[in-house]
Amino acid sequence: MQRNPDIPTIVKIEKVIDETPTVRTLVFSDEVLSNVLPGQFAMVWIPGINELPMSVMISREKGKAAFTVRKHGFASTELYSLKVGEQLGVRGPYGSSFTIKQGKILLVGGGTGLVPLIRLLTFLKKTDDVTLLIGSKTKNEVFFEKMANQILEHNKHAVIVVTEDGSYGKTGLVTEAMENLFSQIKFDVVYTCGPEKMMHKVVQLASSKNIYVEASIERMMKCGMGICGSCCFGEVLACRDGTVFDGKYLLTNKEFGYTHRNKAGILENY
Amino acid sequence: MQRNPDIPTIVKIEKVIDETPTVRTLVFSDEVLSNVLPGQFAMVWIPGINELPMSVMISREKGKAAFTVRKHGFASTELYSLKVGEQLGVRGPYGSSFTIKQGKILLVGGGTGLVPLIRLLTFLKKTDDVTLLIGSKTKNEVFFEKMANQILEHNKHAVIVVTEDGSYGKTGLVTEAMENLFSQIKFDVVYTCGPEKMMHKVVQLASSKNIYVEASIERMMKCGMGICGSCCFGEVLACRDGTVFDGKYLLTNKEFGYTHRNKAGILENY
Amino acid sequence: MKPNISTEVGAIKIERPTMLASGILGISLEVFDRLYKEGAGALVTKSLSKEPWEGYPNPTVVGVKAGYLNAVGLSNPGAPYFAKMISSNKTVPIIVSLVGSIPEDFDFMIKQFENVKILGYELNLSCPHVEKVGLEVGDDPELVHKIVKSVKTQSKVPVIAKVGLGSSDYLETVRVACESGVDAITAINTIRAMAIDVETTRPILSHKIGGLSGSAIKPIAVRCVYEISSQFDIPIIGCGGVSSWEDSIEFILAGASAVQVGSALVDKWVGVFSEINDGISKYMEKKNFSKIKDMIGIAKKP
Amino acid sequence: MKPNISTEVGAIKIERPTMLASGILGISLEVFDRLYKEGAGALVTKSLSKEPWEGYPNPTVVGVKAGYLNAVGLSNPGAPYFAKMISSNKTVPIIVSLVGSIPEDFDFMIKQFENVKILGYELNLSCPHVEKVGLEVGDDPELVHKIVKSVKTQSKVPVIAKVGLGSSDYLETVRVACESGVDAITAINTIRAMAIDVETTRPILSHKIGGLSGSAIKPIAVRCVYEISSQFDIPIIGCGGVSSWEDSIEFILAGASAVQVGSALVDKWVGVFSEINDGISKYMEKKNFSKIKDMIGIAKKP
Ligand SMILES: Cc1cc2nc3c(=O)[nH]c(=O)nc-3n(C[C@H](O)[C@H](O)[C@H](O)COP(=O)(O)OP(=O)(O)OC[C@H]3O[C@@H](n4cnc5c(N)ncnc54)[C@H](O)[C@@H]3O)c2cc1C
Ligand SMILES: Cc1cc2nc3c(=O)[nH]c(=O)nc-3n(C[C@H](O)[C@H](O)[C@H](O)COP(=O)(O)OP(=O)(O)OC[C@H]3O[C@@H](n4cnc5c(N)ncnc54)[C@H](O)[C@@H]3O)c2cc1C
Ligand SMILES: Cc1cc2nc3c(=O)[nH]c(=O)nc-3n(C[C@H](O)[C@H](O)[C@H](O)COP(=O)(O)O)c2cc1C
Ligand SMILES: Cc1cc2nc3c(=O)[nH]c(=O)nc-3n(C[C@H](O)[C@H](O)[C@H](O)COP(=O)(O)O)c2cc1C
Ligand code: FES
Ligand code: FES
Repeated sequence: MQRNPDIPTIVKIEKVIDETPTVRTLVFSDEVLSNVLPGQFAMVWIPGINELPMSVMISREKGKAAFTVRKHGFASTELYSLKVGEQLGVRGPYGSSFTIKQGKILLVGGGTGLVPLIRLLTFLKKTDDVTLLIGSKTKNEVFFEKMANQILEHNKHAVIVVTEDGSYGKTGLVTEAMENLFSQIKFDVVYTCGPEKMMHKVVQLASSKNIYVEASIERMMKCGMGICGSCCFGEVLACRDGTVFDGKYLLTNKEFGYTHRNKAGILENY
Repeated sequence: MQRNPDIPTIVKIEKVIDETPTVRTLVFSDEVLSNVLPGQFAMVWIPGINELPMSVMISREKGKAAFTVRKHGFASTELYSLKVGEQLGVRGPYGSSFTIKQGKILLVGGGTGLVPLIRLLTFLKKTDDVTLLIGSKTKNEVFFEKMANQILEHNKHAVIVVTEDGSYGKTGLVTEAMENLFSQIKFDVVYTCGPEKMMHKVVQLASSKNIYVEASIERMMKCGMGICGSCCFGEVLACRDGTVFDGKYLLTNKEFGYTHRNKAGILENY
Repeated sequence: MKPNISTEVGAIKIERPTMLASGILGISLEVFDRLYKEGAGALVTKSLSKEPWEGYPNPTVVGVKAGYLNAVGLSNPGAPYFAKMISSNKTVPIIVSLVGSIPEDFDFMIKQFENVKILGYELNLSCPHVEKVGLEVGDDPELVHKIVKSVKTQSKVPVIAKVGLGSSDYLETVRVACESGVDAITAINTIRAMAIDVETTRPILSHKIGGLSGSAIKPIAVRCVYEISSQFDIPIIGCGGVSSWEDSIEFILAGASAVQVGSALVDKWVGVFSEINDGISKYMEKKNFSKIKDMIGIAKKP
Repeated sequence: MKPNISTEVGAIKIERPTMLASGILGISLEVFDRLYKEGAGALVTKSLSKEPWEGYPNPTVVGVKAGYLNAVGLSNPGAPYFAKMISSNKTVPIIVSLVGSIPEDFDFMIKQFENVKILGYELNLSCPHVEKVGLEVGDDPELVHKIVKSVKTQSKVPVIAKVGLGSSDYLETVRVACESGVDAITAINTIRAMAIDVETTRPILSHKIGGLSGSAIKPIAVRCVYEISSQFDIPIIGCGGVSSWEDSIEFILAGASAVQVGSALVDKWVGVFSEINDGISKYMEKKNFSKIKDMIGIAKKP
């Protein structure tokens, strides 16, 4: 019997990896989620607590998948605090995925926005020339740098970390580093995921140079399957029409970079 | 989308064939029913009237099926009286089918019990030696003789009609003719469908000679799918475990040949 | 140690928690015996009336997208005939379902079974498609009170009330039945529903409106079991859309002591009982539950 | 000649008989505009309350075998905010769904929309999972009377009452609503239901009990439309499990003047409206119906 993607499947946490003092990766076995496309997400039920949308993180082991979660408010902190052997419900995968292009590729990620980008790396061709920009406030919030280098070891590639306080890698905003790169390299495509203000800037920069760009959008999500309306983003629904949109569309969406809806559906500024 | 066999599919009667003054064949297009196994039946909805179990008759045209109905009580008379262009609902196919065997084959049919046997003929091998006994009260109630001969034209075969009043073919009961044949030919298998008293005798005769025999049983049917219980026949359900049973089983069923249940579920004698 | 899947519905003790639902194949002792051997823990008969009923003309049972519709019209051979038919029973755990309009109907029927070996009675207060019986009784608290009181006085075996969603609050029916002394509740019966064929523009069932069963109603039935078990201290038999061991466990976690299986026979036929029983057993083993009782209602924990 | 698929629900005239059901994507004017262009004949908003509501914590929507369960908890931005948000509307046929506990709640909300272009109001008397509103109102005939009377006095546009299966006779709610002057009935809302996860032994929805929608409830919804149209002379909007043109025709034959589509968006997304409209049009052509009206309720012929 094929599994109904809208009914939670219970998985057991098999491994917990500390990425930074506030970010952990929870690994579990699940054939379906291990094979999702880059950009797709799951609705993750922490039984008795809440359910959150989470990008599906890769695991290097076959048949396994993971979530990489930053402890933040109540639900994400509960998720972050789960131990090996504890259960999660997962439904999905939901959402669209990044379009796989070839050539000189730039990925710009911040925080847990790196999750879909890391998965995307595993879909790239060995002939691609790949640059990954990792943005972070400070050194001890940096993660996935080593993993990205490993995935790209057979590619021409660069993994560049940018910290706002200069405690590691380059100094400044990731978007500043991106502008610098643009003056040196002509990229064929840009992918981004992270804070919306950052993505907005990335999309503007790429578009201004006529480079094809895609971003994965976050909105309040309840159903994940396109009926509740909570993830509404202009005339599109982030969970269903997205989460990945191309820059051309995004620049026509007047919410992009500015506003999102809260749990009651009221627009709030970023 | 695959069709749900338990929801009526509406078909339109395309041809009406008078077989005898009281028996007609109604032909319609239906891919599913055109391909059923011999012995399988459909629940036939005469909209606004009733729904009756009917063996699925063959049509010589591809993608078509038929019902051959004898006008009897209210519902069957309404079915019999339908005209070209009128609609029927069909659900199914339901039930088991005759087991296709090879060799010297005897089929013994009476009345509309011939319907599954005619379909069975189309499943036999060209190398089979086939004898079909058609029992009838009188000459003008005989039907399917010509069709049977046509289907069997490339086989070694005999189609023998037996009328009780001797107005056509041999005279007497079909079971008497069968006894005669038994003294001349050693059959490998016997198939029968018709009045239960007749089938009972056929099964007894064949079993006494250790010949494998199968019969298709009729009982009051409401659901056709094995839940309502109205077709209960000893510990089996005619619609689901049958309608085809082998002689060995049938002779252990104490209802066989003697009793059946009415619409309220009360046992009545044949 | 193998988990023990026997269960108790009040005073009714059965070896396995899966029963045959009323109206499903429940017409002969031979079929009951077969289903018992196939793994059913108990067999509920078709709902019996004082006199034989032919039921409605066909179509009486048809499929819908997510289940089945039926308006069989409670066809049954009548209690006297049926009692005689099963009078030779020694081993099969039979629960006799009864349907009627007034206490006297039930009294008469119970007399017929006085010397017949049965586990208990199930009062059908919930058939949604026959007038003056079933839901029309269940929707009338006073009548429910009178019938249950009277049946409890007459009957030497436990009495179960089968409820469904009618035009009044079914929890009120449960309350009255409990206060009147009923030993257990079966929840739920089919839900009033219909299907119209668009080609012929006609309702498909001859009775037009029938009852919906199967997967479609399972979440509603689970809710009812959960609500009853949250509000009353009475054993419950879950019914409605059970087709797997997961479904059965779901009902048990919601508060049921046993389940009944009906429509699932269409897909899984008589093997459904042992399939469910095996699944329950494996689940209990894995989860370290040693008996059914340990699971009943635990989804209610906060 | 192409058949005409425009329809009238009392005084509400729409170009196409397929509406978006309340609570489904109904949160922004841009989405409404898109769905209107995709073929929806009208858009019903999320049920709005006086003040913004966050709704329940997740999980609020999950699948079940034959449909969906939700206990979103009527999350909505509140009537004042929403009225402002759609105040620029000129072309989109919007029906505003309102939810509240007392007539004054509704009066307040209606004031907010006084200068906004809308087709009508739909009173949610049937949400099955929030206390003091929805079904708890619908199950109280006196309150229904007061609310409908008051809303009808205030409103300049037609008023629809949306009913569902609660703990009283929904036909009584319909009767009271009709007598109180309502212009149309939407039937039905989701049905109280739940799902329990057997691995964690917990109810899945954070609110535990939610409402069942989708294919599972269609035969029940068709029955309700059939019953209402058999007993009352009031325009009806059919809702519950509509996912194809056949489903829509089924509701129309049962007595509906239009249908609402909700859960089917999961499988068919925004293309569902034009798919249904085209199917209805082809059906009418084949069957020689020139307008929707000619089909309404004809399954009731004897
Ligand atoms: C498609 C998608 C993928 C995501 N992937 C990841 C990931 O891989 N790793 C990760 O750590 N986080 C991810 N998030 C964010 C995550 O879902 C939560 O928003 C975040 O963890 C904050 O949760 P909280 O419990 O701390 O929120 P709270 O403290 O309760 O609220 C803080 C804010 O979090 C956001 N939030 C809360 N609940 C939701 C919800 N149901 N849907 C969307 N936003 C919500 C809201 O903006 C809210 O105002 C993703 C979000 C989306 C939409
Ligand atoms: C599997 C099966 C295949 C059949 N195939 C054919 C066929 O190919 N051609 C044909 O003419 N007839 C066939 N019949 C018989 C047919 O279904 C009717 O029983 C018969 O036509 C009499 O119907 P009626 O309306 O005249 O019955 P009525 O006059 O109403 O009743 C007469 C008797 O017919 C029988 N009957 C009525 N309704 C049913 C029912 N729903 N199920 C079973 N028996 C019923 C009962 O014995 C009843 O007492 C088949 C029956 C079964 C069970
Ligand atoms: C064909 C059929 C006949 C039924 N007859 C009865 C009956 O006589 N008495 C009764 O209490 N319930 C009757 N029911 C209801 C079932 O016992 C059961 O409550 C319902 O079908 C839900 O369970 P299910 O989803 O497992 O089928 C009948 C159901 C069906 C499908
Ligand atoms: C996620 C979700 C939210 C809903 N919110 C509302 C609501 O706010 N108001 C309302 O009247 N109905 C609400 N409903 C009920 C629908 O409008 C509709 O009546 C029900 O879903 C049945 O239709 P369907 O089977 O087409 O989904 C909601 C349904 C769902 C699935
Ligand atoms: S999360 Fe419900 S529509 Fe996107
Ligand atoms: S006809 Fe219903 S069980 Fe056979």
